Amino acid sequence: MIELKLEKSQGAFTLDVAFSLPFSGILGLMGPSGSGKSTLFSCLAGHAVPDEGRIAVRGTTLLDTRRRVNLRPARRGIGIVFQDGLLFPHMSVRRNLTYGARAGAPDLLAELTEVLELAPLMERRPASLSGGERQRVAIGRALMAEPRLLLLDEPLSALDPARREEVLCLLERVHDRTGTPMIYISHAPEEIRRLAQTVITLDRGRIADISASPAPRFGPRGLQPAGGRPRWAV
Amino acid sequence: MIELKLEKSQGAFTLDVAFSLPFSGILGLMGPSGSGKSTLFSCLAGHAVPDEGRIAVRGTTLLDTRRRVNLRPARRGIGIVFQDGLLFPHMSVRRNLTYGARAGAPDLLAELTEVLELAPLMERRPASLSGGERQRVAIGRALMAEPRLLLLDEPLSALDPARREEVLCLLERVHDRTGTPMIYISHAPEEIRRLAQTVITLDRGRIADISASPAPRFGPRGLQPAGGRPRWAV
Amino acid sequence: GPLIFAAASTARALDAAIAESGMDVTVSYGASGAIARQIEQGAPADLFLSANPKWMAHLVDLGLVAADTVEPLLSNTLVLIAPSGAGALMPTAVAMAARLEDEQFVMADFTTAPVGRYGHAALTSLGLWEAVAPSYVPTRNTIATVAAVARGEAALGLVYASDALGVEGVEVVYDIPPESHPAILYLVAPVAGATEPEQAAALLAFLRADAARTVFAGFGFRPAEGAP
Amino acid sequence: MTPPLGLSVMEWQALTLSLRSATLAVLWSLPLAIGLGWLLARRRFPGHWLLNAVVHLPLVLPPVVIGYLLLVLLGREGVIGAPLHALFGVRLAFSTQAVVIACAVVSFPLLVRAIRQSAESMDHRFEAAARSLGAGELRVFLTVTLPLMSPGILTGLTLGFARAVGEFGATITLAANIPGKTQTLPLALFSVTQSPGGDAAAARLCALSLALAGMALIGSELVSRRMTWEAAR
Amino acid sequence: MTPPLGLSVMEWQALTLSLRSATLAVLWSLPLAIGLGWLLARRRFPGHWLLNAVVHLPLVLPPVVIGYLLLVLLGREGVIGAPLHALFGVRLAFSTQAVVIACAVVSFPLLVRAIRQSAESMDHRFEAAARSLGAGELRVFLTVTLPLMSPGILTGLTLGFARAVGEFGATITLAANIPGKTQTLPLALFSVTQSPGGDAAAARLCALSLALAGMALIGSELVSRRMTWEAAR
Ligand SMILES: Nc1ncnc2c1ncn2[C@@H]1O[C@H](COP(=O)(O)OP(=O)(O)OP(=O)(O)O)[C@@H](O)[C@H]1O
Ligand SMILES: Nc1ncnc2c1ncn2[C@@H]1O[C@H](COP(=O)(O)OP(=O)(O)OP(=O)(O)O)[C@@H](O)[C@H]1O
Ligand code: MOO
Ligand SMILES: [Mg+2]
Ligand SMILES: [Mg+2]
Repeated sequence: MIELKLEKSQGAFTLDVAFSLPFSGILGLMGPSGSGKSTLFSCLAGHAVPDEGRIAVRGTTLLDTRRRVNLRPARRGIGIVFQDGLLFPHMSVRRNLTYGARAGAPDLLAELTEVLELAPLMERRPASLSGGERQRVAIGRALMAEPRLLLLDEPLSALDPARREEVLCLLERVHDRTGTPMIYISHAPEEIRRLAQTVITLDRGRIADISASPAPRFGPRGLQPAGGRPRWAV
Repeated sequence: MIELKLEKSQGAFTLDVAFSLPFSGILGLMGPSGSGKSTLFSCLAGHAVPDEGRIAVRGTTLLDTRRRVNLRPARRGIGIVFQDGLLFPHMSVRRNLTYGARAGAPDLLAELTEVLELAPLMERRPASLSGGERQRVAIGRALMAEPRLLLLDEPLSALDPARREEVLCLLERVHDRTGTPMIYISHAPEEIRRLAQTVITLDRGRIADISASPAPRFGPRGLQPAGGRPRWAV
Repeated sequence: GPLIFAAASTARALDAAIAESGMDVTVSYGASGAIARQIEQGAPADLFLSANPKWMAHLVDLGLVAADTVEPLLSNTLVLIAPSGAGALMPTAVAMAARLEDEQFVMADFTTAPVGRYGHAALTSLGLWEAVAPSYVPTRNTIATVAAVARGEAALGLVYASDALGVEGVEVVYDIPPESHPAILYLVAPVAGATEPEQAAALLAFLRADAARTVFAGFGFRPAEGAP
Repeated sequence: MTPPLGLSVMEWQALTLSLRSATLAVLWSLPLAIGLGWLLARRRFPGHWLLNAVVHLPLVLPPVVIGYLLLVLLGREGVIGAPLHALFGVRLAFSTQAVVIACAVVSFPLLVRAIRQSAESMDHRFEAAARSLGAGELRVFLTVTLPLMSPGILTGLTLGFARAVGEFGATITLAANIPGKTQTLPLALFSVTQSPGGDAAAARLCALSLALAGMALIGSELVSRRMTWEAAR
Repeated sequence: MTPPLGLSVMEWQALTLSLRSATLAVLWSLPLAIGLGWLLARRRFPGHWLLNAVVHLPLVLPPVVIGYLLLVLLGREGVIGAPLHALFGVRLAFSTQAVVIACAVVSFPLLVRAIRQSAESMDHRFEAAARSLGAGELRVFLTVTLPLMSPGILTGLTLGFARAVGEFGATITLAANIPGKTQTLPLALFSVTQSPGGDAAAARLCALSLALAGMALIGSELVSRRMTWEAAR
């Protein structure tokens, strides 16, 4: 189970979401630009503190503003692939990859190196990588830490279609092998459809839809929710 | 006419391209991650200097390493939407937008504000914008400068489908109205197909294909060029 | 060897005298006030040589120096100096004022430095102070005074005779009569709690002796009046 | 007119002179410091190491030595002082301007270093972006480079001001200790400590120095907090 | 044994003492400076402005005053000196350690400021990324925060070292001018300038100071060029 109930205001924007879903599989997260997807990730990972709320994953309470529980990010075991990579600029690609590695996982490094085609980049510094190369390393780095839950913020947007396909396969394989649950932000309905068992659609800080496949393409002004809290709200 | 012949080495990577195409319309630029697309843009915009080469746009020589011509970036009139936005962090969105504006173009600001839905963001600082919001501002900023040639490096990858559609329309409209030639990098063949009249496909620093529509999906190891210089090379 | 804390103005002469003695001695030079305060804070000095009786009295008050061990070692005189080639000076108010027109007179600050106080007293009793006062620039010490004159910043300066001796760029234009100011005495005394009192006493004996006096005289110092 | 705050005339004069000199010192040297900081950070050229060493010179040499060297340079017969005097009748040594010069020279390396550091840590692709929008070099510098360096400039100004307030050795050597004309707070402090028993006056002058620098520090903190874009970046 | 380079014994002793003291001074104060620089940059707490002011204190007060205050603190009857002496028989004032202390205190604000500036300009989302990879606070600090601050640390060390090499007023007050024991290059320089005609010796000592600091400057440039990731970011 992943239970989540959050309220957070940033300027004129307010994120106000609540859901309770099985903790397994891949959860897709969609929504127009600025609808609060990255903010939701920050709260989950512990980089931002909501004004009010509760997050529990598999029975462990990560955050409860009322009971003043707030697990440190390093303790949450939540991996995150950032929208802009955030590779450590002072480390080689190899050291970036192994930074969060658990002891005794050399196979994983070899496998990821191969699938993400990182071999020729291993000793380079992030500054000399192309946009797509950087993003591949960021994905590899997060996977190497074998997180309990992996958050991916548009991880494929800088990749070419061929690599995109490969990384999608890799994510599926990692998921099959380790069972690591993932939450996946993307603007591409076909990616979401391919990966996710459940899809949450956000709109202006609120949940507009939770269903088994992407909501119908949101219009220019975003989705108008159907009014009234849907039954799946916590 | 846009004539270009470049050679540039960065570490193990070498960019070696040459083409000569009509200076009008929208040129698509595709190719796997790390194939040299962004590097080509840097050379065009004058942010990087090739080891050897010549660039001429509409009869004006921007660069000629043999004749030691190297027009300053500010003189080239080449706008660029960067892969990671690069908004000025110390300016409001409004000041970012008007930074490169020509005198007497208030209509353009109004139009761009509307199409890119920037009105609520006008007085905010870039740090508080979401990934997609940032990219919209970056596009607006480049268009406001009414460049002679506009380079776009994956401008839509952080946008949701609805806005992506709108910005595509906007780019088409800007192109129709101003005739501004554009070179457009994207990994999405459907975008390229929609916008571009001509498509260049790069692979490992070389031109693999120039044609009227995207090259067949490049495989995991990239395209293998057919051997021998194609006839369109300069 | 013993450690002496000595007024900086004696450095050149004292170093030469010690070399003459052949003894193993370390000297720490500083402004009299600065080294007195250091002794007050427990600096491991064996001897204190002060250019300023006030600071010696301060240490006596604190019990760091026994009053009956203080003795005058050297004395000094005052001179007026000018940039080389400026020519002799008539010691009259008119002549001084004429030379200082649009020019500066440098002397160590008479509110803080002993040499300034002696100089102020002398010029006042000679009836010359009124003539120099409008042009007076107080310097930090005699070193700065000499430098200012040597560099032509000032037309006249007042320093100890020992400061002006053999300095390039300046010449003595007037020897100030010793009667015009209180005697300039360099007092010396052993410091309480000295670590090497015997050697310090031996050095002091040497400094009193003729061999050392000759050396001191060579640097413009005189034996203190009343010294044995 | 008696000075405010129960200060003596001497203390009040020293306070205002210190404030004025330290302010003028950092403001006058700021443009050069910005230029050099930027140059050292962003350009490699043959004399780079030498220029860098020269900039640090006033930090390495004891202030009294700097004061002496300045006297040699700016004095009436100095390389710079002589023509100045011959042409304009200006005499710098022992003047109020000499105080400003002494303060400026000793605080200069601190300004340059702080500015250089910020020029090094800024992402210069922002400048490339500005150029691609058609901005000329001057406009790029004024609207992008300079604002992005401003936290470093502020740090440099603060450090330099504080150092200038504490400056003693170069000032007393170049400008002498003239009450009301060149006697800054540290020089007044020196004067009162030259006789036994000036402790109370010394403590008051210390406190004044600290108050002056403290106000500058707090001011700079307030300004830097308004540069929110930096922290939020 | 005659000293190398044709130096006199006094000059050689002063040179080695200066090198040793300046090095020890910056290295000893480095951990505290890193801690304070980071704290001042990244945390807001009630006594922030006061801590900031205290850190800048040695910059604002004339070195002689700092030396005097240290003497009062560390002297035989001082608040810290008295118990030290009573318990361990240690006497700090007028010792070689006193030189290190004086150098450390005067260069401390420069270290802290440079480090603070780099802590302020770094993007702290890198630390968030490290945490999300499971790194504990200590590991984040050592492997991410510290390396990303290293250009600032290097600048701080360089500035601090240069300042320590030039330190005069606090040293002569706290440690006195004892040849072979506390006489650093600036103090030796002072001694030779105290008598007329010491110009050649003074020039040589100046040159030694500059050479010492110059080597540190060039060394730090070389190290900083190897931090290529910073420029290329
Ligand atoms: N300083 C450098 N040292 C070595 N290789 C470099 C350096 N800078 C860039 N490269 C390499 O140059 C190649 C081209 O990079 P470029 O950014 O142009 O790729 P791209 O086509 O834009 O890729 P993407 O779609 O991933 O953004 C990459 O393989 C990159 O690793
Ligand atoms: N400091 C702030 N002040 C005001 N508004 C803010 C601040 N930080 C974020 N916001 C707003 O919060 C909203 C949610 O941002 P978030 O980054 O979560 O969006 P997103 O769903 O990830 O969008 P995208 O797909 O464009 O990345 C945006 O509208 C953004 O403008
Ligand atoms: O020797 Mo003194 O105390 O500097 O006049
Ligand atoms: Mg986002
Ligand atoms: Mg790219």
